[in-house]
Amino acid sequence: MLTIAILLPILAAIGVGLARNVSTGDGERRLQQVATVVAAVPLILLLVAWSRFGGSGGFEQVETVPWIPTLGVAWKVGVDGLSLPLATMTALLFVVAIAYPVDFRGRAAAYLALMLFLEGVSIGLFLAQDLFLFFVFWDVSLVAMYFLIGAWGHGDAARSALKFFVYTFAGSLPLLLAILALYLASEPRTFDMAELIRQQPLAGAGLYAMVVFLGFFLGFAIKTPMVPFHTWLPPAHVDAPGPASAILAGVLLKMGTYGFVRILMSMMPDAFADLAFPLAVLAVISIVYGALVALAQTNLKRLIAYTSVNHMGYVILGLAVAGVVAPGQEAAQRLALDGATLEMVAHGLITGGLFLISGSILTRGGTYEIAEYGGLLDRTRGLTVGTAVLAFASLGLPGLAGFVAEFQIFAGTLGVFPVLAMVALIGIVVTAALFLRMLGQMFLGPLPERWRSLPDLGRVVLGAIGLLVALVVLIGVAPALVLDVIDSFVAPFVAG
Amino acid sequence: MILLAPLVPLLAAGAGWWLLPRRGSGWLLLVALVLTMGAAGWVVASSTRELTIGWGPVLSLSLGATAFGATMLLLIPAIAAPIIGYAYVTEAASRRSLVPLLLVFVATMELLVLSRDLLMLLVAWELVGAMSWLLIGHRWRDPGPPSAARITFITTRIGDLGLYAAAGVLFAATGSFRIDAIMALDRPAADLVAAGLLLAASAKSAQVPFAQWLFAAMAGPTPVSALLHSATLVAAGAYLLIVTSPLLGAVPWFLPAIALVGLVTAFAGGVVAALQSDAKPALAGSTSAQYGLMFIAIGAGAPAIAGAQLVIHAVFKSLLFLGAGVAMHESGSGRLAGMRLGRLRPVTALLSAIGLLALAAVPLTGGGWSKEAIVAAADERSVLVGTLVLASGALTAFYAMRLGLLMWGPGQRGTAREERPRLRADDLTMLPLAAGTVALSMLWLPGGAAWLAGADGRGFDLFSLLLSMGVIAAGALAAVALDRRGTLLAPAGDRGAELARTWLGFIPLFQSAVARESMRLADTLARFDARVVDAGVRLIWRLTRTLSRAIAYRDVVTVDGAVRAIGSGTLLTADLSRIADERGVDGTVEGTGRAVGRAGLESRRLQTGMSHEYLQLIAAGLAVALFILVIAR
Amino acid sequence: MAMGTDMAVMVGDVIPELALLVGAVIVLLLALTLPASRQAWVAWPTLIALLVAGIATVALFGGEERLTFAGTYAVDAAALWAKLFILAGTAAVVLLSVPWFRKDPRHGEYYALLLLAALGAVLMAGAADLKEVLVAILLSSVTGFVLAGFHRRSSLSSEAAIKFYLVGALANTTALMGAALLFGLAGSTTLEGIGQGLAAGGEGARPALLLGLVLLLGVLGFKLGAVPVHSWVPDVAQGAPAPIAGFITAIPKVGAFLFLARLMLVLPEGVDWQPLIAVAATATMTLGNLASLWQDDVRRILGWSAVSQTGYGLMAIVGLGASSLALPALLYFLAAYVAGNIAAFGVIVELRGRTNLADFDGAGRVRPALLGSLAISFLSFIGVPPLAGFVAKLLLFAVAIEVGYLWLAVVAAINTVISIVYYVRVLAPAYLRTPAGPIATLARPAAVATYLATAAVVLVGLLAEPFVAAFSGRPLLP
Amino acid sequence: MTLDLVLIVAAGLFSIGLYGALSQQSFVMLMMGLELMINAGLLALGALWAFSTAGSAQGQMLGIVFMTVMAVEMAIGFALVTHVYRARRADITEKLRKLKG
Amino acid sequence: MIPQPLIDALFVVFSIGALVTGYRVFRTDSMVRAAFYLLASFAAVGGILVLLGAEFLGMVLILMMAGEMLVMAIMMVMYMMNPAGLNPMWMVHQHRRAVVGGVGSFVVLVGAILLTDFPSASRPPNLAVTEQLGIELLGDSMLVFQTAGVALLATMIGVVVLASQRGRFGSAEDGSAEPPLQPDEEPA
Repeated sequence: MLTIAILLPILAAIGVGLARNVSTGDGERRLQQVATVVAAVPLILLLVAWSRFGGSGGFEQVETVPWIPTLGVAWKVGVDGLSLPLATMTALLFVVAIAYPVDFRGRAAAYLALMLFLEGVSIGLFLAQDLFLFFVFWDVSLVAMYFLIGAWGHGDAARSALKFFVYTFAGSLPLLLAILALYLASEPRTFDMAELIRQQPLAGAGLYAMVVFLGFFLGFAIKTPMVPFHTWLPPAHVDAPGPASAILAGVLLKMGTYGFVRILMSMMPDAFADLAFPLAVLAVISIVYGALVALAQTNLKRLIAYTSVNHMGYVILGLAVAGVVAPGQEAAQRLALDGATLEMVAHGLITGGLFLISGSILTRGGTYEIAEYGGLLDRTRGLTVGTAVLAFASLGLPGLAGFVAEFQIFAGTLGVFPVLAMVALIGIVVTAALFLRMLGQMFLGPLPERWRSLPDLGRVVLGAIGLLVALVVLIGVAPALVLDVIDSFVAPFVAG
Repeated sequence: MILLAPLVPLLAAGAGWWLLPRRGSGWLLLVALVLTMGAAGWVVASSTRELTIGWGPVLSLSLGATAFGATMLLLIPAIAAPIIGYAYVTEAASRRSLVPLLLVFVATMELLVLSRDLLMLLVAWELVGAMSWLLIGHRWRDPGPPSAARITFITTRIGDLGLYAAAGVLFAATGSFRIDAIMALDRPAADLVAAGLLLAASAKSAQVPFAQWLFAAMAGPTPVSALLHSATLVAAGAYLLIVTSPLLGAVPWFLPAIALVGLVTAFAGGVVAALQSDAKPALAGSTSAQYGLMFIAIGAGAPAIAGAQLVIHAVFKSLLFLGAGVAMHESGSGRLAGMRLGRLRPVTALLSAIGLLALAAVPLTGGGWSKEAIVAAADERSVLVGTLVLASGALTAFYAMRLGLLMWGPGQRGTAREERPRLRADDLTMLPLAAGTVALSMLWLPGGAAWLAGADGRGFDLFSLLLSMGVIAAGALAAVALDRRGTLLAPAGDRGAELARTWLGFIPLFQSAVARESMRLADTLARFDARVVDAGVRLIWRLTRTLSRAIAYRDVVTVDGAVRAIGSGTLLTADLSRIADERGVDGTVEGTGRAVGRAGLESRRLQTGMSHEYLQLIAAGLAVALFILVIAR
Repeated sequence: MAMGTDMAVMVGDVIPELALLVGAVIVLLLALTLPASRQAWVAWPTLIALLVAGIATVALFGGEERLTFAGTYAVDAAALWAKLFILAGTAAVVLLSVPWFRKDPRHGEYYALLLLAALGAVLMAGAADLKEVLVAILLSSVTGFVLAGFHRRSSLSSEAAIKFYLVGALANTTALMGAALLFGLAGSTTLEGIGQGLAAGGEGARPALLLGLVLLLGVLGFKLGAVPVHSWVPDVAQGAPAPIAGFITAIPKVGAFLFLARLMLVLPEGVDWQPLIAVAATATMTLGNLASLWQDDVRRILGWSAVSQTGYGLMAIVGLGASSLALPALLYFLAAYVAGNIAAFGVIVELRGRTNLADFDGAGRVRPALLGSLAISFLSFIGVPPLAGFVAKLLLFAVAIEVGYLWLAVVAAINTVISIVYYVRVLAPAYLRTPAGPIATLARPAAVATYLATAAVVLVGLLAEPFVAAFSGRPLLP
Repeated sequence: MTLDLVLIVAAGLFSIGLYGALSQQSFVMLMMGLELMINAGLLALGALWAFSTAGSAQGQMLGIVFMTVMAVEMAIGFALVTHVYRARRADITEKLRKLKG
Repeated sequence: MIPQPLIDALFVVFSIGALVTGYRVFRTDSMVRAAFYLLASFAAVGGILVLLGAEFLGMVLILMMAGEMLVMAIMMVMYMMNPAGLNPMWMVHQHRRAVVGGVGSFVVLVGAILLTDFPSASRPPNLAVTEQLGIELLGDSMLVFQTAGVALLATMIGVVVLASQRGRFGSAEDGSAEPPLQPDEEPA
């Protein structure tokens, strides 16, 4: 079933990509509807998987097909408390992103095919229980995203796409080397994650383990992205079409943090514990730096992009806290890891929504410059409310998804790295400032003459954003829905 | 069931969004307000003491009415009801959004006072803050309110960090967020929690140095100001300390620090109120000062009295704000200079006067009682503090009198329209508040204090009472005297008015020193980010390029290339120094790309297209290969 | 060594080779008899010869690994696989050639030479003897020179041929001195004998051994296009007829890599050849990638990229003997590389030799399938999963890491990143720009070959198991 | 006549040949350099065959291979040079530099 | 059998001859003369080979080179400028580097030769050299021999392809070019 959730969109992508006669608006719309329906299937399958989820702490619903047994490679997918929420969030975000109206530039089939392909790949990454498979999905996602940005982006899209591709590919290669090092150290050699977690191949490998750690770290830190490896992010976001940005921020960035937990913390816990403090420091730098740089941005998308740096910093901070050796603080570590994982989901929904909205703003106003706008609340209630809720969620307002996650991270961090937590708290104020400033400048105040006829969001968009907002609220009000699943992974993990 | 208290107003708000535009919605609103109060009362009366909601595997939310919490729970809807009524009456155009928001505001505040753990408290706390953003920015079409709302939210959020920290430290130390767990804390953790709570409370209750956000908050409609000054937003800070200060006995500096903050604010706020030339900011200054008194009471170890002061202040301050709203409406602006509406709105003037008496803490009013109690409590701790509080009474009396005269004084006969005194709808909403203010005078009755403050109903000693009266009279008389001389509007001249407008200089301090500097930092970082962050990466790339160029010089591989090698070594050095030079100017990844690109061009030079040079390359290459083989052992 | 009765057995070991030779002769004779209008038919016997050779090769798989012809020729799994790659690649080149050379009447000579070139590569792959490898290289080279210069009216073609020749002749020549020295030291020319002889030689043999080795490696480097004997590769890729460019940059490499592997394995203990190969790999991949960066000619880009790919392949050689993954990595890399290279050049052929970068604007929209093939082959070169190139790189990196050459893997990784730029420089305008005009293609056979090669790139990647399993666990003779 | 002496003569021939191959502009002269190098290889082979390998039959065969290489290289070389000279009027290496970079 | 002193003397003569004539190849004003110097050098080497006992190889070398050099000389007369050495001929490039290459290779080679202990295993004096080669050719080295034959076949075909201006169906140049980018265009 999980296999279907991965392969169906990929195969459907081929079908959609070969679709003919979609040059007319009608044909495009119909194809988009078909693609949306296809995209929803994995979501349904994952929800079924969710309903069957037992919370045993290990991998469940595992499906294994030998792939390259000689090398210990298998098509092995499954879920646990970490991957299930992320995969489900991914599927959901893709449904929304695929349904989202976008300027196809006469190539609807290719666009939708790429999106579907990317959906399968992204879900696959989170479900993969095999490092080889994981890396396959990891790398392929870059290619699909490259074309999405390059072909449907705006501004200097080709260049931004190339920068994205080269930079993130540069990150994926150390990752590959590190995976290989892990593989070569295992006995019997295998790429199977569960087996590698059991074996802990590099335990006590000293300097070598550090080098391997560095490889993983580079790969994940670039993808996440952590300061100072983040400079690919703003141009990629600014020039990408709205839905692609949403996927980039909502899904692709999570791959980095997911990798931190799934690989570094699980397979090399000793090395991770040794380096957790520097990692936490880097995370705090990301938090504060990302927030401050975002504050200075005048471009809506750049602003949101930098808040991603900030939020991903929270995630890493939570991970570092959970990974360090801190006797007596297991509860705090559990809290931190719960929070960090939830933050991945929450950030996916929130920032995904914000990027979708900024895409709509661009199609309406033709620019991302915040200062160009003003008083839009007058014309666009739906747009404003959606933006405001998501912005508040992003700045961590209780009752919305971001708060639960961030609060747990902070509370956990205070138990382990109190000073860092205090510094990181600055981020909360700065993000509040920048989002409120953005909201104020764009939606409040007097309405400039040129926007008198700005249309509000269409039905599809409202529905899409509404769905995300509803989920953000739902998680914010009843986080246990997701946290219980997450904790089924976290509690045994932290307990060791 | 406990959830009913916040849920009812929340539902009412939802219903209001649909129903308010219709006819006859006033009655529905009344029903909603009554239900809200009823729900609060029912929760207080019900036997359920506590409710715990699982909020996740580790997190849980506890709700329940503590003793003081119950008081607050009742107070909030009681204060809010007239105010919302006032909003319904006066803000007809925007009532559809304003009234529901106010109801939500009430709901969040009720949630706050029901919180039994710091997590729930933080949730409600932040929600209250967010609601304040929505309410203060309610007149969003004007350019001012949105930024005022932002200042409010951000300033209080700086304080919120304290609460975050306190909650986290509490959890780290005890494994629980429960407020009663604070008691069990040991010193370093307890210190952190205490500091966090003080920070949070100071910011929320508009204490120095955060007090100035209250000015910004005046951008909101009058009912909003009335509500957030009395029973909600601002009250949250004092409430927090009232609830938690008894639990932090382990921290010796905690109470004195609270008292100090309160004392400074009491005077500073008083001065601001006395010098302010606009109605609402003057009241805002007085709010700070009054909460300063509460802080002093808490610091003096008498949280019960602080609680009483909170209740009393809530009642009369909301009354005063509604009055101010009427005055502003009538005079068309918030400037005190154009008011003196006593003749125009005698009923309103009368109702306001009741509030002003309580503000001035005239004995036999509720305000008078609480102030005397604070003086007494402070005296017990330190005679100096007691004396200072007593002295601040003069300031309070002065600005109360000043406001009364400037707003509601009789004014020039004939300049204003004169009407037959009658009770209007807006006056009607003030009536319950005025009644409440009067009713609170019963505190002076023997045993009267017991039900509100749970405090002993001890009397005040006569001497200090007389002294207070003297001080108050002096303050009031000073105001009258200044009025006679015509300088009441600007008692300390332009400079004083300026000081008041800038909250004794705090506003520019925050705006330039904090806000602008952080903006500048942000800008600098953004520039840094765009230009320099990749410098490290770029350096590596440049070295690669230089290296490849060195390799690419085909001459290097031949014998006479030794000279060239020196030459390219020089080039390398030159390159390095240029990199160092350019670092700050141009550090983009694009620079990286260019560097590699140049490396590409350089390496192409190796392929000269001339076959004899290919052959030479082979000969040289094989020689190098032999060399490697020979040395590789 | 026994003679006579064994001869039949031995001939049985070289049926694929004989099929190619006979095929070449038949093609020649047939071309002499066919009228002008039917000359192109000789492509059929060419294909049949390749097919027969392929079947014969498959049939040989059942047998044991063995040396034949007095130890001069190896029949082992690696050689047989290599032959299959060579034969399949050559067959694809034949298909590419049919439309490309339609106007050229000299079909007989062309296909005969092509078959003989394939034979040369096949013989290199099996050679276990210095004499044999020298003549095999000679055969492969001499046909290559001629094929590269086959376009008589193209000045680039003849220039490519003579540069190819000059570099090759020098490499061949120096190799002779190397072979003489090795023979002198070991007293034998078979690899088996050399291994034994050198092992007995001890420390005193070292200077001449190293010199001879380097001289011999020169000619292998020439066939591989490894630095410093790489200079011909971009010139030939650009100047030679496009199908031949695809052939020469890939097929002989298969044979050369195998012989290089065999040679390295017989070297005695004291010779630390790994650093040399590692350095050569580094230099080769780095130079290839850097030089590719700003080329404006797609064929030339492919030529330089062929150089860099050789560098990657050399990583497998570094691990030979120490890593059980080395041989599978090498074979897998060769399979992936041959398929990818044929696909890429196939696209160029099918696009009628379109090679100017500026001519590719919007080609992805006009010819989505063809440019899709190009994209897949490029992505495979980069090493994007799940394409064959990815598994190849994964194995190569694994080998390097396993034998302690982490730095080499890191260098290769950095190079891979650099390489993205030039591959994308071709693909980006093809997909992101608007087409300037119609883009004509050649006839169907070239497209078929291109798509088959593309499918191979995908399938070999997706269904890697049979290949990896088949490449593993079988020894490399001698 | 010792092994070392013959080998040194061979080395000399090889070096002269290499010098020629590197220095001559004319294709034909360049090829003569290559010839000399093969010549040297053959001489070295002969010496090693006679002094070091006990007259191994493989050595003689290797010599045949050397001569084959020489013959083939020269034949193809002449053909190519002829062809290029006809096509491009080029007889020295410097005249062929369209393909570069 | 030739006596050893005579062998040594002949070796010295042949060696000097080979080196000197080899050197003269690149120090003459006529390519034809260069070809004959080369032939002389080969002949000297052939002589040494004979002295070493490889009569067959030596003789074949001399015969083959005689033929080849004739061809070369004819070619030079046909195509190259300055065939008869009427003008001084000095056509070199990168001369200094070439000298370095030559000298360097000599130093390396001699160094390697002198530093190496080659196995000492002299040819048996009564070895039937030609017979040995024949058996080898048709026995153990059968495959090599065949391959060499194929290489020669390929060379013949190749030489025809490259050098012949006439094909079976007219000029060899016809259609021998890349297809044009558009089907109706002239070939590039």
